[in-house]
Amino acid sequence: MKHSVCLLEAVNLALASEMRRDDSIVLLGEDIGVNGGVFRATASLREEFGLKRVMDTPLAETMIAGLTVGMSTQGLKPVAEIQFMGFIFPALEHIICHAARMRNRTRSRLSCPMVIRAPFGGGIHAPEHHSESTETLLAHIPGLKVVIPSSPARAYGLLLAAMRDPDPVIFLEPKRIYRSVQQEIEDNGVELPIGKCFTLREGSDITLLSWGAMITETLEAAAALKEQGIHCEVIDVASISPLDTETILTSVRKTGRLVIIHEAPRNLGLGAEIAATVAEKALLELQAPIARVTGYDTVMPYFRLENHYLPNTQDIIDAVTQTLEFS
Amino acid sequence: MKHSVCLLEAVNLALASEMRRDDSIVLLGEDIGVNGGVFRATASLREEFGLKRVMDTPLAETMIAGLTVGMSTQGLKPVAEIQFMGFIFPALEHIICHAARMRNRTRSRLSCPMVIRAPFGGGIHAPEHHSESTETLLAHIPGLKVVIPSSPARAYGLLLAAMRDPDPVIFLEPKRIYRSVQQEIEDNGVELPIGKCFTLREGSDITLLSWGAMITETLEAAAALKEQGIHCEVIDVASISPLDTETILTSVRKTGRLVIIHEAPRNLGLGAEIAATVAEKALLELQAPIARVTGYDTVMPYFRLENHYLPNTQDIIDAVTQTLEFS
Amino acid sequence: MNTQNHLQFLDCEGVPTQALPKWAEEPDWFLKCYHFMVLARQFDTKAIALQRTGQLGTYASLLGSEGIDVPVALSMQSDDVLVPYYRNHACQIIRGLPLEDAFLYWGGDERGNAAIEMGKDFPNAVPIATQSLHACGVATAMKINNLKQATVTFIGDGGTSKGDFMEALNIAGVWHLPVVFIINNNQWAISVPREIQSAANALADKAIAAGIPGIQVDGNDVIAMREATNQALQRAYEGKGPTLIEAVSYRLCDHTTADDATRYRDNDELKAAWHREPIKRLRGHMVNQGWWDEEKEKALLHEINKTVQKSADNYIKMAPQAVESFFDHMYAELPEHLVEQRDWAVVKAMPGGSHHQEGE
Amino acid sequence: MNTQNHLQFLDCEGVPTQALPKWAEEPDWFLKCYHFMVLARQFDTKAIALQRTGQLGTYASLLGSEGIDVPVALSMQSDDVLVPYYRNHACQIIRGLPLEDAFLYWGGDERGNAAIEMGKDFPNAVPIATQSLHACGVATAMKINNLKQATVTFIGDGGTSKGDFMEALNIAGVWHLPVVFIINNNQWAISVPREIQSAANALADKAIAAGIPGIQVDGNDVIAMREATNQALQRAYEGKGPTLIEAVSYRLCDHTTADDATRYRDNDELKAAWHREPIKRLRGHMVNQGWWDEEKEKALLHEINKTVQKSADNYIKMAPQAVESFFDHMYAELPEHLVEQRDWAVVKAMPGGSHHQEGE
Ligand SMILES: Cc1ncc(C[n+]2csc(CCOP(=O)(O)OP(=O)(O)O)c2C)c(N)n1
Ligand SMILES: Cc1ncc(C[n+]2csc(CCOP(=O)(O)OP(=O)(O)O)c2C)c(N)n1
Ligand SMILES: [Mg+2]
Ligand SMILES: [Mg+2]
Repeated sequence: MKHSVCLLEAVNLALASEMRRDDSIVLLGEDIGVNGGVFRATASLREEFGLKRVMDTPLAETMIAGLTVGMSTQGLKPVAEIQFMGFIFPALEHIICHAARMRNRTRSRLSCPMVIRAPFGGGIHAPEHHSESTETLLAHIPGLKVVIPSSPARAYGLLLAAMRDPDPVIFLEPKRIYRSVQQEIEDNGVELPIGKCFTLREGSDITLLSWGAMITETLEAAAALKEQGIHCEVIDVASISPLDTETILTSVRKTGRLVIIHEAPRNLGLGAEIAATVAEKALLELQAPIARVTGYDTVMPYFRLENHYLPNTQDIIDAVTQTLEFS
Repeated sequence: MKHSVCLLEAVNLALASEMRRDDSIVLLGEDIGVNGGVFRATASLREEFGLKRVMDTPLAETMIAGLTVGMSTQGLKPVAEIQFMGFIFPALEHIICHAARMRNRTRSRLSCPMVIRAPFGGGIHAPEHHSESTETLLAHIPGLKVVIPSSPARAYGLLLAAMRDPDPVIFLEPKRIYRSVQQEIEDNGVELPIGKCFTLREGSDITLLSWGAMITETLEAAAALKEQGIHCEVIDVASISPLDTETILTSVRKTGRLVIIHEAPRNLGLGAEIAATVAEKALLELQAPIARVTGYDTVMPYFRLENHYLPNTQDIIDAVTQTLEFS
Repeated sequence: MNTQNHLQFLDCEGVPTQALPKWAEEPDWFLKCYHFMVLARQFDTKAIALQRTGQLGTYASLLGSEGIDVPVALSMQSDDVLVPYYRNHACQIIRGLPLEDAFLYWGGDERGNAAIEMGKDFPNAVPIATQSLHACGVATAMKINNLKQATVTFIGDGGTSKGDFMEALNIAGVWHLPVVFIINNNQWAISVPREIQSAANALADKAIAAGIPGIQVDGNDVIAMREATNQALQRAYEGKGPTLIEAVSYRLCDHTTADDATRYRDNDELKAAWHREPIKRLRGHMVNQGWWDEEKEKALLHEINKTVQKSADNYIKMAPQAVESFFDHMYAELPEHLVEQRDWAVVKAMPGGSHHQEGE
Repeated sequence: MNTQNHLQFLDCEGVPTQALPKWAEEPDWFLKCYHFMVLARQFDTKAIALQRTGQLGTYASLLGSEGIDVPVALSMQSDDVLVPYYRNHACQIIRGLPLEDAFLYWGGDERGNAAIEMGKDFPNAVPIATQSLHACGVATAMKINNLKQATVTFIGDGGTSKGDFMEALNIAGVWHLPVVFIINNNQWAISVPREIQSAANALADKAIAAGIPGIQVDGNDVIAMREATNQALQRAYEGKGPTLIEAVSYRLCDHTTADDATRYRDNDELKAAWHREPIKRLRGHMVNQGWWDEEKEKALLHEINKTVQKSADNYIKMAPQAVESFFDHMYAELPEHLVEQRDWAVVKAMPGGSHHQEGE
């Protein structure tokens, strides 16, 4: 059966679909039950799967993460929601010291198959701490996988894969595009691969790399540049850890030019690792410096100014133009 | 008066010196009082400054960070110790959401002049979680300064600067070299600048960038390479945030080659940002790809294998040789 | 220790349920209290209206907390320090926060936390429960500096489940800090009811874990709130340490303007709660005492309406912050790379400007 | 609720202070208990000796906790799950951890956490108090799966100050989890004494904050520990929810081999504590009952000595892990970049090999 869904609904669809298939999946988080989540990602799941599989927790992120670790070692597959990524910090000790380490620590005697979902990113006029993009803090940690969908179909397929992964997956949902696009998807239980980029548009002049909500502006820029006869290859990184270096390198070797676009602060944003890796492995193939179009190294401003913080389509176009003009 | 001190004693000297000068400085942490800290960094300070200025806390890092934020807004300058960097995660919410943001959030009405000290890094045969180098998690956060000394003199001068800084400073102490070198330093209250690199050795063939304990192996490699007629410029980054890009670029423009050495995992280690920045701003001056000699993207192994994880002098020599051979 | 002693002086109609304290003989405090409660509620109504018309961001209504915030604010000394959560606008306004600035904050503008009138008070804490520890830090500073001051901090019932709160009670007990913790137990944390937060008989029982006094108070009863707060503050001033007050109230509103409580909350429960609400109760008492009548009510509403309207107008007229403002307060002194980025942002904000820096 | 009911059956000499439970009439359990307590202590002595001679890393001695760990381990069913902190070697060994593997762990080798005999038990938790929440997660799984099992978790007195512990008690209360929390209150957290951790009258009082039963028990009295643990386990098996047991003991050792307690601790206090220690006390009782004598003691010591020595020898003979072992368990399937890094590490470990990868 086909469903016309937005990214948020695709998340819901994937959760429901996999919960039907796999009894060991349980959800936990703040307000995910009767309320169906503050964004409604878990809407109606409580009704279908009951109290034991859709658990409203007390207000404590450390606890959510700690419970999740505990459950995951005992044959359950917990999928926890952190209400906003800005509230994930209390969960980090359990994610970093335990989820990411349990398999290695016990030489695979125990492991933590678990998913932590969190909406992230700016642009929805939310209060302070509701607009962060701190994916670096997670992508830097060995032992985790970090996945970011940028379309309903990829949300569906990647979330299925996350729930089936034998290791902990952080699943970050770009809330700015939660409802911006509808897509026909079939609820067929087919997953998409974690650890692979998705090439959204082929092109020979320059490679544009991005993920999450910024994919929207990146595609817009590519379309506008096409009008000027510039052919951009657009790649959705999607799995920011582990990184699909091969696809990225292949593209850059073809185009010779690279622009990386992300919302997170520039300093030590994932763009840094990608740029460093490309410069290391394909220095001689680069025809221009790698450009990074990013958020600033400031606190995300309160929402009146947030649009000044976020990169926009014109920024990307300008960066492409400059990169192409370089010689 | 001159003191012959190791790095650890230099920390103690700086704390004592500044506490005498500035009544608003108070210390807090686990076991820092009678015990003088598990490494003895605060030895004898309780005796000299009393219970009110050297406070043993209950065992709770979230609490330590939260108290520190609160105190710092009210005219005190708290210097908190996190016993090992591996235990800093529960403190991150307060560091990231409050310490780093208070000035901006209140348009400078309140601010958080505070220092958080933590020993970090491997190589002392310690139990699990006692050997981390997760400086990326802090360096990525706008609003913080992150400083790492690599000699007794720089520990003394930079810690003084940290205590005098109007903004929050994370002061990471490379415990592997806590006691490895003695240096004559004068307790004259003269600080060293935060936000500047230190060029430890001039050279024209290649630039070696490092910080913390790895400076030891970096200098050793430079000395060994000198024997082969290779002149390395060795720079101690020291302030990993904000980064002294200018000094780094000037050196790389001179030498045309760069090797970055750090203990932290490679993926999104600070080497990534430095490499990306250099490749961006000095692409045409680079005569070879930037090499990164780093820890692996694994959990730091238990101590029997930790030496296999840590980069060593030979690794640096090999990276330099390869970088010089590139053409 | 019996923390479940539910302190109450007035019933839902404002009729005393026990002998009133001595100070309650005089009308002045009640008139002031009533004034601010009405002001708070009108501010609230205006804020919601502004939000509905796109002139304010997501807003957390204070409806139902007037009976807690107002007596607490009136009990505090100006050099005490308030460490609020995000629902203490009433308390903040009484302590000096201009109404304009309160609107500004909820309008997505950092200047709303900058008012000099806020002194050393903390801005709103969005990350739940973190403020409890900040309050302990502030109280530690007071203690170290031998000041006869107290720190007052609020938290919701949901917030009491987070480690920060419990660590804060604990350190306050060990260090004997001059801090007053007030739980606004409004029964709901967004959609999660009180009984899912804790199996404790009363949230005030959490004090026992920390070895400090705890008391449960009717949060719709301003006399009870004043009594409890005053005693707690006195203890703090006298070096007798911390107190936990659980103020039992009800969230008469949605969680925020982004929430729809009908999805998870029974309407009957809400109706019943309106019967207990604090303003009607105080007015009942004042009318019974002969301190208040229709005419005074009308005059007050009119006056406050004007004040609130004027502040809202001022807020709307206020020029936006310059783009560079989000750089300028990152550090006391702007580092090199931020100077550069600030320039990009300024250029980008110009017509036709771009975010992307010039290559070298 | 009176949590300060300090449960005790035997005084320091092993003389009953009240009528003993029925099960205490039979010697078998006591003999087994004594056996493991002596084994634990000999393991401990050996581990310290190995550390002093550079054959083990920093080691956390169990000295003084035998009276807690052993009766708890003996009370548990094999399909219960243990979520230990880092000082529960005695408990772990009884539950099946081979002595060799215990040495391995403290010798800096991950294989020490891998023994199949550990089943679903957790490995040691180094980050303080995190285990309390894992235990709740494990208990949640038991509850969801309708298993008649319980989770048992330990923590130190210092650990009770960390939010994780208090959040764990809280959720255990709300969700009515089959979990038993045992505080080893050995009076010290490295150099920080119990009274600096909390102003609570008893650490068991922390249960009140979570609305769960709490009890303080003499942790040097194995009868009291068995009684309390059994009751708690029964409650768990019967779906009656969690229990908090504060076992009062004393850290008879330095915090770890890296610590020197004489820097901060009074020698007289230590001496007094030795008077209360659990092995002597149990032996006293057994001798009084006519279950034990010099000869049996000698035979037991000899036997255990041999066992421990053999395990230590096996440990020392064990071949080190291959270098690549620290890659191989990072993920179920090794990602590309780790395959590459693993190759560098293997090459580097060869004579003359280097860490730095080949350029392209
Ligand atoms: C650490 C953290 N987690 C989650 C949130 C999202 N959130 C905002 S308010 C709220 C409920 C708070 O309820 P309560 O503490 O009872 O206060 P109330 O809003 O009812 O006054 C939640 C979950 C947050 N702000 N901070
Ligand atoms: C989160 C965290 N902070 C700090 C430490 C360092 N540390 C290890 S043991 C210890 C004291 C623990 O004392 P207690 O909980 O009483 O247990 P005990 O060692 O006395 O059995 C400290 C501070 C740690 N391991 N984890
Ligand atoms: Mg509430
Ligand atoms: Mg202890």
